[in-house]
Amino acid sequence: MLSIGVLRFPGINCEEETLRAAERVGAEAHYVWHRDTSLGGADVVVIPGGFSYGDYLRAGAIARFSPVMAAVRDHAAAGGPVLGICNGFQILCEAHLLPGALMRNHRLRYVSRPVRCIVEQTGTAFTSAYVHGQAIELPIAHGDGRYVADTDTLRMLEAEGRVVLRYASDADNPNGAMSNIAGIMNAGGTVVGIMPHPERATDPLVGSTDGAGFFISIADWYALRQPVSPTS
Amino acid sequence: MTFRVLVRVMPRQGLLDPQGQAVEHALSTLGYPPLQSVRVGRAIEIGMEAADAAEAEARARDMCERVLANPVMEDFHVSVEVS
Amino acid sequence: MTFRVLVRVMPRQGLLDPQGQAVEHALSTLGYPPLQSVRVGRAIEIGMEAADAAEAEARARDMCERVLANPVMEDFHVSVEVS
Amino acid sequence: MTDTVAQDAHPVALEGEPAITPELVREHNLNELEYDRIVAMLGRTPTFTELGIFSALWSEHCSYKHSKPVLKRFPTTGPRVVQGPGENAGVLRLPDGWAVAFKVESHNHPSAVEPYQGAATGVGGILRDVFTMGARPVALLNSLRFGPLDLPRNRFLMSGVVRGVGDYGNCIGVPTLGGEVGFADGYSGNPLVNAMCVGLLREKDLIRAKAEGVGNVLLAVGARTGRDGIHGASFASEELSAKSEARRPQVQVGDPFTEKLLLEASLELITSGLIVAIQDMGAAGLTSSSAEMAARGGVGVEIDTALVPTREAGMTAYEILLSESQERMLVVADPDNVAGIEAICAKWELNATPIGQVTDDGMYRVKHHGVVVAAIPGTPLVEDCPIYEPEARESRDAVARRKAVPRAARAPSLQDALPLLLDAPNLASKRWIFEQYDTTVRATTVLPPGGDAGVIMVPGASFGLAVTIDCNARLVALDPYEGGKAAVAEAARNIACTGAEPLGITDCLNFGNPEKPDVFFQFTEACRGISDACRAFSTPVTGGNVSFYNESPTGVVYPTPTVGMVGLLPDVARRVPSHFQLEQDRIFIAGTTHGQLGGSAYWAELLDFVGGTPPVVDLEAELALQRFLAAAASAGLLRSAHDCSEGGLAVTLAEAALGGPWSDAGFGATVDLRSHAPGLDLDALLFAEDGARVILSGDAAHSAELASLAQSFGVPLHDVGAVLAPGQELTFILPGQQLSWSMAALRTAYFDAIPRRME
Ligand SMILES: Nc1ncnc2c1ncn2[C@@H]1O[C@H](COP(=O)(O)OP(=O)(O)O)[C@@H](O)[C@H]1O
Ligand SMILES: [Mg+2]
Repeated sequence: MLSIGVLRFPGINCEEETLRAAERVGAEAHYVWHRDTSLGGADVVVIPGGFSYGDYLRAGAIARFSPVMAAVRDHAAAGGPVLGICNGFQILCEAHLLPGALMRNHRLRYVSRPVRCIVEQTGTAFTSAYVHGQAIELPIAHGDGRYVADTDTLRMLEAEGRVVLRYASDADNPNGAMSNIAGIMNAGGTVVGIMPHPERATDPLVGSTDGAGFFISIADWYALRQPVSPTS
Repeated sequence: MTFRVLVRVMPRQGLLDPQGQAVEHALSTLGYPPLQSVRVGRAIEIGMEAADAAEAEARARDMCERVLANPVMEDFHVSVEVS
Repeated sequence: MTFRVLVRVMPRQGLLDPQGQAVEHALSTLGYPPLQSVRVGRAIEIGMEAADAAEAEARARDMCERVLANPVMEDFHVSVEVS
Repeated sequence: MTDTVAQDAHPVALEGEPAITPELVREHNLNELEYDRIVAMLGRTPTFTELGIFSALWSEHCSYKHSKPVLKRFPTTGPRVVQGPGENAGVLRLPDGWAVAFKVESHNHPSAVEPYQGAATGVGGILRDVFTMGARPVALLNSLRFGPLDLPRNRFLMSGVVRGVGDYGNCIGVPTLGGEVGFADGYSGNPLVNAMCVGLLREKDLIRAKAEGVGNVLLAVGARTGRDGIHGASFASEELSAKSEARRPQVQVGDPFTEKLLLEASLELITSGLIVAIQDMGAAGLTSSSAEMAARGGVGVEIDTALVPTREAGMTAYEILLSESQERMLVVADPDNVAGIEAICAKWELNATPIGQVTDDGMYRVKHHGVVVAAIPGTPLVEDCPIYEPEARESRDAVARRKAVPRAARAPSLQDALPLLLDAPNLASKRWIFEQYDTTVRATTVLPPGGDAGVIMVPGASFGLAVTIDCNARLVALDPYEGGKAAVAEAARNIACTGAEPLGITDCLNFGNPEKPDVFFQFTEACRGISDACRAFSTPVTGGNVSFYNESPTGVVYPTPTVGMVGLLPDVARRVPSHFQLEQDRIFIAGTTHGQLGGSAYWAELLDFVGGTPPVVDLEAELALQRFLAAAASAGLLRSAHDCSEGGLAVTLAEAALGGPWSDAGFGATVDLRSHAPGLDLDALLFAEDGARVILSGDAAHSAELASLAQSFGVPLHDVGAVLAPGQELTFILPGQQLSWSMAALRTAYFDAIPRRME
């Protein structure tokens, strides 16, 4: 059965809903404590949002050194899917599992609102359930979401189709991110980081299900990599 | 003349400094020998025209008192370099 | 010996520095003569034991490279005082 | 034995301590009567440490010495009440074994001095009040008041306060579901910052802050103690002045990261069953938490302040007892459980340090390195502070203001009035503010800020929780009794608009100096109004907070008794939003328009006239309306419902059409008011603020059913128009004339009003 590990650092605060969203697609989901050195058999790792270590110094700068991150590195190196949401994205950048960095929003204010995004890369374990170019609306809630990288890195990301999620327009860009980048992936397409919160948009009661695709994709990815067993 | 003014704005002694605490904790877990203290504040670099260093410093101090530092919580330190 | 290490972590030249812009704007609205540039970063004061200033500085640089600064977006500067 | 007795008789005055002089006593905000009572209680002169203890516990903030008799008259009981006033937070029963803990707290004085930290630590304090009951915080609200935004100082205060509220709550991961912001001259120099927290718990997990079990251990959990905010409690109990500026306590700095660890550790400690009681070290820090816990349990405590982990060397017993360092808890537990407690705290990177124990002699005893520095009979210390019920007399001006009438000559045209009102910060969209608060973390937000009440769902349960906080202070200033009723009535309408049933309230009573007869009159009358409304609605008062002395040389605040209310939606899927949803839906006015303009925003904002007689709040009509709305919502007859409050019918209809805070365009609408309230002046018809009214929209196919339902509840229902497509205009058809506005223009006025002034 698909097993999803949700990392828990001190100061993370989106782990409950992330776990719920994972369970909603029929996965076994469990927390992985920051001091653990193993992922508890997780097929997929999700680093949820929040304020690991209070975001002191820089968002994600301290969490990056937690013992569990070694296991995440190995998992990623072995081609295991890793999704970083918001603070998780920041941690992945600080840990150099993704290029670039996330800086203070250009208006210097925390911003919490729904934003329009375009799914530009569906060849990942987290976005296969979307169609290329699909417009979705997801909640954002962050103070440090301005994606920056040097020009070479940006050129490479664009050339290799590694921009997974983009704010639909300059007007929709809530933080001044370069090239309206809302989410990217590593060269192998296994490690993905995004600023918006899909786990907050998986239930019609809370206004939108546009984020459910991220978790459905995980289930699809797992199903495909499993040999179909004769009994089923 | 053009000067490079370096302003350091630090939390008052005695005030809680959560950032400093967190950094100190992080550095110790990274295995650095124990530190006496770590405080985190703001660094501000200002390039300005002034007749001489004294004028540049005086203006910078005035800026600190009016805007750059929060008198209720912060102390500031100003130094001037010719650039 | 005890040293006071002053670390300055500043946003990379060329990168948008909204805080710097905000401060520059605030200062100009207060009627200060126009400034060449204003950049805002982090100031970190570390009190540490070390054999000599060179060791203290070396350790601080190492801290900057590993934790205190993010090379993607920041440059750092270290200076050491005997305290 | 004889030894301790001797020590109890004469705690040691440490050298270096000031002698007890009348000046020193006065500096501790204790009057002669109070000091004499202390000496009588002890049978001797208090030590410096004891004087500090009394100054904290007998401060207005801790002792409620000017408000107790009045608060006693609140209705505090009911079938749902699990915990009424007196604990860290009130608790009401919900379905399926759930309960809701909620409380509001003011942090006005600290925010006036340092808006960011003052507001942030205010949020930190109210979160602790809720999770020390064993509840997980699931919603935050905030009620703010500032002077007019054209003064830079007020803009500075508002941006600092909003950042402070946001950064703290965002970091903990609790969604902000609502609040209110108001602006008036009296708040210049006296901003109000009230923070409310709502938590969920299983009723069986409820824990009370009651020290029990002689021999049990007291532990300090969380942050180290520094010299922060010493005398904060007594500071909050005097007018801001040059003098108080000088005595200003060291600013308390919030550390939301440590608070988050403390939250998780506390809930884990409570469910582990390892602890007897837990209490926040809030105002007056260790002193009040330990003394109040002991008094509740009817036991004594003994603390050695030298054992308390401190941030700075050389802190005295006096400083350690009175420090208001944040993110600290006091825990009582069986000695055998200390190891287990330390383990749970260590998991969350926190320290738990034994600092004393529960004793059988009822004494509040403090040692420093084993030397007794304070020995005070515990219960009298907490309960024997003199209680005052000062003279209450309404001022002549207040009476005159009610009789006054505006000079109508200055009124703008009706055409101009609506956009002008939507552009007034008091009525305009507060999006600039709540966009800085995380409103969707936890993924339970069903109705975010931007409408009436906020609504959250409870994963695994079918019910939902509606929350709001409201007060129209202008009405209270003009008529404290009706204003108090109106605050409860508006909160209840906001709850009812979502389809929920109002359950109970918490209140934050922000007033001036109670020793002034006109202020105390406002206080007693407003409380009487709140009581009568709560009785009528069966919404008991489960707790609250009193903040007096909101005065400064620049003036005094409007009497501002903010009412925080929670409501229950039996089926959260039936929640009703406040904005129009679909074109061609019918638009209804539920309720009666009497045309009373007294105290209206129309007069205040456009004629610069705060006066007249506010509408009388018809509690029967309000209750009927609440019940009708709940029934209509559960029958699925409503597409939207929006409370009619500031700005009257015109502004409320416009708001419903303008669309939610993040919609691209609202809807147009045509509203025919010719037969709604015949004979009224048009400005009264459009802008009067009579209560018991809401704007509804629904499918035309349900109109008949809705009408008969309204009739069965005795609620007048008027079908006044239809929702038009986005891009269409808003049109009012009035006797003798017709007014139209482009929605684009109205949206700009409404949504840009505050950003335009702040940036
Ligand atoms: N300080 C605040 N924090 C969060 N939400 C707020 C704040 N102020 C206003 N709001 C939200 O804006 C909306 C309108 O507020 P308000 O005009 O007070 O509504 P009402 O008059 O119906 O109570 C409500 O949803 C309210 O919760
Ligand atoms: Mg309302």
